[in-house]
Amino acid sequence: MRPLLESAREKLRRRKVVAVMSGKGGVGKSVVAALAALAKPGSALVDLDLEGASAPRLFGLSGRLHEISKEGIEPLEVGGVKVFSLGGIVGDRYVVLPGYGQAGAVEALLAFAKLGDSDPVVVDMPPGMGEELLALSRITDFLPVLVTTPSKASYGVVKHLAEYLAEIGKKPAAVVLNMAYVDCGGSRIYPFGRGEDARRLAESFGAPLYELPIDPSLEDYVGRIHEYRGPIAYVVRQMVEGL
Amino acid sequence: MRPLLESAREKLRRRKVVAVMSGKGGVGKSVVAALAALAKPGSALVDLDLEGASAPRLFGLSGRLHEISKEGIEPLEVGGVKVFSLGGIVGDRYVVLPGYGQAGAVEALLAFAKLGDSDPVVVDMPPGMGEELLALSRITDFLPVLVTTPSKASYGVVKHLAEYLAEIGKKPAAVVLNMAYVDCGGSRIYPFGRGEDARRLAESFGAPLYELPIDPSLEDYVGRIHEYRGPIAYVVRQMVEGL
Amino acid sequence: MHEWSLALSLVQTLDRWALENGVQIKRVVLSVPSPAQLDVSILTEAFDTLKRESRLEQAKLEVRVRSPRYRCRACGYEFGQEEVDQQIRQLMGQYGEEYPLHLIPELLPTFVKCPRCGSHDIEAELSIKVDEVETI
Amino acid sequence: MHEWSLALSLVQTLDRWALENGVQIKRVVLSVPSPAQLDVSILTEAFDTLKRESRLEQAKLEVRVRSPRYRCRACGYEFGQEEVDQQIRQLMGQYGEEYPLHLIPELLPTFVKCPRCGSHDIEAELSIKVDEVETI
Ligand SMILES: Nc1ncnc2c1ncn2[C@@H]1O[C@H](COP(=O)(O)OP(=O)(O)O)[C@@H](O)[C@H]1O
Ligand SMILES: Nc1ncnc2c1ncn2[C@@H]1O[C@H](COP(=O)(O)OP(=O)(O)O)[C@@H](O)[C@H]1O
Ligand SMILES: [Mg+2]
Ligand SMILES: [Mg+2]
Ligand SMILES: [Mg+2]
Ligand SMILES: [Mg+2]
Ligand code: NI
Ligand code: NI
Ligand SMILES: [Zn+2]
Ligand SMILES: [Zn+2]
Repeated sequence: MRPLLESAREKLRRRKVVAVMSGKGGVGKSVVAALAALAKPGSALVDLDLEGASAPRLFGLSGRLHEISKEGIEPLEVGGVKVFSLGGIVGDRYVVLPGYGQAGAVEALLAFAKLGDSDPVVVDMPPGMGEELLALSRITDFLPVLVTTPSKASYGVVKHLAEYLAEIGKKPAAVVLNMAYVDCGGSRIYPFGRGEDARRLAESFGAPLYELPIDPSLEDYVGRIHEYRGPIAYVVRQMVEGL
Repeated sequence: MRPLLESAREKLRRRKVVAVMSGKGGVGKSVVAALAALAKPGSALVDLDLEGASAPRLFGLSGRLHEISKEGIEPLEVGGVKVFSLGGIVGDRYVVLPGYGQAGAVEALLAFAKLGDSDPVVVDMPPGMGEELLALSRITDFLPVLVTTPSKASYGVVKHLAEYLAEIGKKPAAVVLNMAYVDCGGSRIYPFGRGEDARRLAESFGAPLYELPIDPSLEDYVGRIHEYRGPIAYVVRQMVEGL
Repeated sequence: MHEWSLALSLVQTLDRWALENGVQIKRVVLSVPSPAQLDVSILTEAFDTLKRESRLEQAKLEVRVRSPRYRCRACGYEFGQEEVDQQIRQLMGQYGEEYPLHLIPELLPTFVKCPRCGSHDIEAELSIKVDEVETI
Repeated sequence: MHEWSLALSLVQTLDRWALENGVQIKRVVLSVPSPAQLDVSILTEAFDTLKRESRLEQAKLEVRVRSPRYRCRACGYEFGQEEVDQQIRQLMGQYGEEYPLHLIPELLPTFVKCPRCGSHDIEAELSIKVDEVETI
């Protein structure tokens, strides 16, 4: 018996768990997850990108360590969000993790996280469809939010993820089409294509689609994402309210 | 004894192996790997992004299966490059793979790949620093090419990878700063920041830095990347020649 | 410190299990890997406090501290805890008591290198698990 | 078909190993998981052809086809090959002889679902490995 798996399960049983995922990397999962948690007071954000933790960097917490108390891992609180990340366990250094240890790390992080009465719990997933996704599925019945860019390269991977989810009886709660365009003096540039495929994907699953522009000012908020008030935050808030 | 691990080792022993990696997803590893293989006649491209295979999609091979002969996995040949990918084993469908099976898949793909006299072998790595990276390290002494975007979110992960590589005695052979800017009627937009960190990183490791613009026309070549002749191909070719 | 949290996991998990199976629990063997450096006396004290008014009320906790066998998957070298101890001590010096492997022993390959070849590609049984449960 | 390629791996690997250790090889036991559906007669034929003029010249290949025990990590159900066979047959119907698990048995969770809960989160020993080598 794995007591940490069991208590991670128990801990999440009565909460809404929103898992921001894609299969593909670099599509904006972490940005969307952070803004989704920020949009709803009382949220927790659990960063399960074990080897590429982004939450500490987005919130300006790099190098800061979680305090560990009798009750487990104390959150780092920013902008009303309780943030939990492996980055808060190891600090600002690399994590290299063989496949056999990934599930244990996911279970421990969730079992020890002092979630308090946080609800929803937003989970920032790593790219890939490997151990972390399987581990999360063992623990909880999450609501998947799929993030893609317009590119065929990204869409193809996200489609595979959606098909896998359908196979296990899960439907995307929302599809986010990120980096849809960038403003160029009033007209639009489409650096990664027009996104028709993604729109059709959302439709075919009956999931609402939310479109996010590229906002070059976002980069200035990496480190203080909780202060960002631009268009991406606005649309992500609508998405969260629709869940 | 694992005979496939041993023969993967033997097969790569006398070849140059260029591993395009980042830790971070969506930074352009697959695009750079494909263009790097295309830049050098006689290259092979091995796609080790097991759950998010990109090579088939980039080359327009989605759904096409490798033939399997007495000699192993026959390459799919496009633009003079021998392409090998899990996508050519499973077709256009999802791959979900627990951590314990990832190394075996990497070993089998490399052990059975009919490389012929291909040299160099360009490896397209998945995001993360997990089992695939460890598996490749067990097999061969690769040359790392690191890809990042200018964003702090990407840079932070790539820095961790570079530190890990340094720890195991490897220096990046090149650093690629991708998506550095996009042209907007003659002036430049920097959607992901200016890239100073990446430049410093390359310098600190004494590695040459190659800067790639965002080229919106690239999307039209997803599916026929071997026909792409734009600025990204040009700079990647220089990178390859410098290795 | 988080030993309390681990003990709570254990008590709650087993109490639920005991209820489902209509039993009381007499003895529990928890197996923990030595690099976690869990404090057995705190764990036991926490367990004995938290078990009250549960189906573990009369349960005795035994903590089995395992010294893993390590194998480097890069060079094949097999080794024991003694060849790792110094790296662990150094890590504790750096992070303090609540150091990463204390919470998540599975992180060992991130921090520990093969004493022969320097690789981080180390295999070991590092999970925290219940080995035995005796019921009445 | 790629049984030839696997046999070549085996012969080359063991020949190198035998040379390094100054021995000849008398007997090799190769263990393969049954879902790979490797053709033992082709494997043996290939081995016997490829071993000529190597340190395996007099070696006999024994192929041990294991039926894995499967465990679903989502629901805990444990099951045997017979509960998987139909899914494998279907897969072979779809892809033909050189179907994915034939080349890479570790891909099993991608294709096979738990017969009880439908999860793909299946654990099994799926690797191809040399179990024994007897030398002279
Ligand atoms: N809409 C956007 N506008 C501008 N930059 C963005 C946008 N979405 C994401 N980014 C940037 O793109 C990169 C990838 O985003 P991230 O959230 O880290 O992706 P993922 O978590 O999917 O890997 C980061 O540098 C991030 O700051
Ligand atoms: N320089 C570039 N200009 C325009 N699009 C790019 C550029 N580099 C990458 N892309 C696009 O960005 C996305 C991510 O690229 P990809 O090579 O798949 O990244 P990775 O392999 O790191 O995940 C793809 O849609 C790709 O087409
Ligand atoms: Mg992320
Ligand atoms: Mg993976
Ligand atoms: Mg890629
Ligand atoms: Mg991973
Ligand atoms: Ni503690
Ligand atoms: Ni075959
Ligand atoms: Zn070693
Ligand atoms: Zn099951």
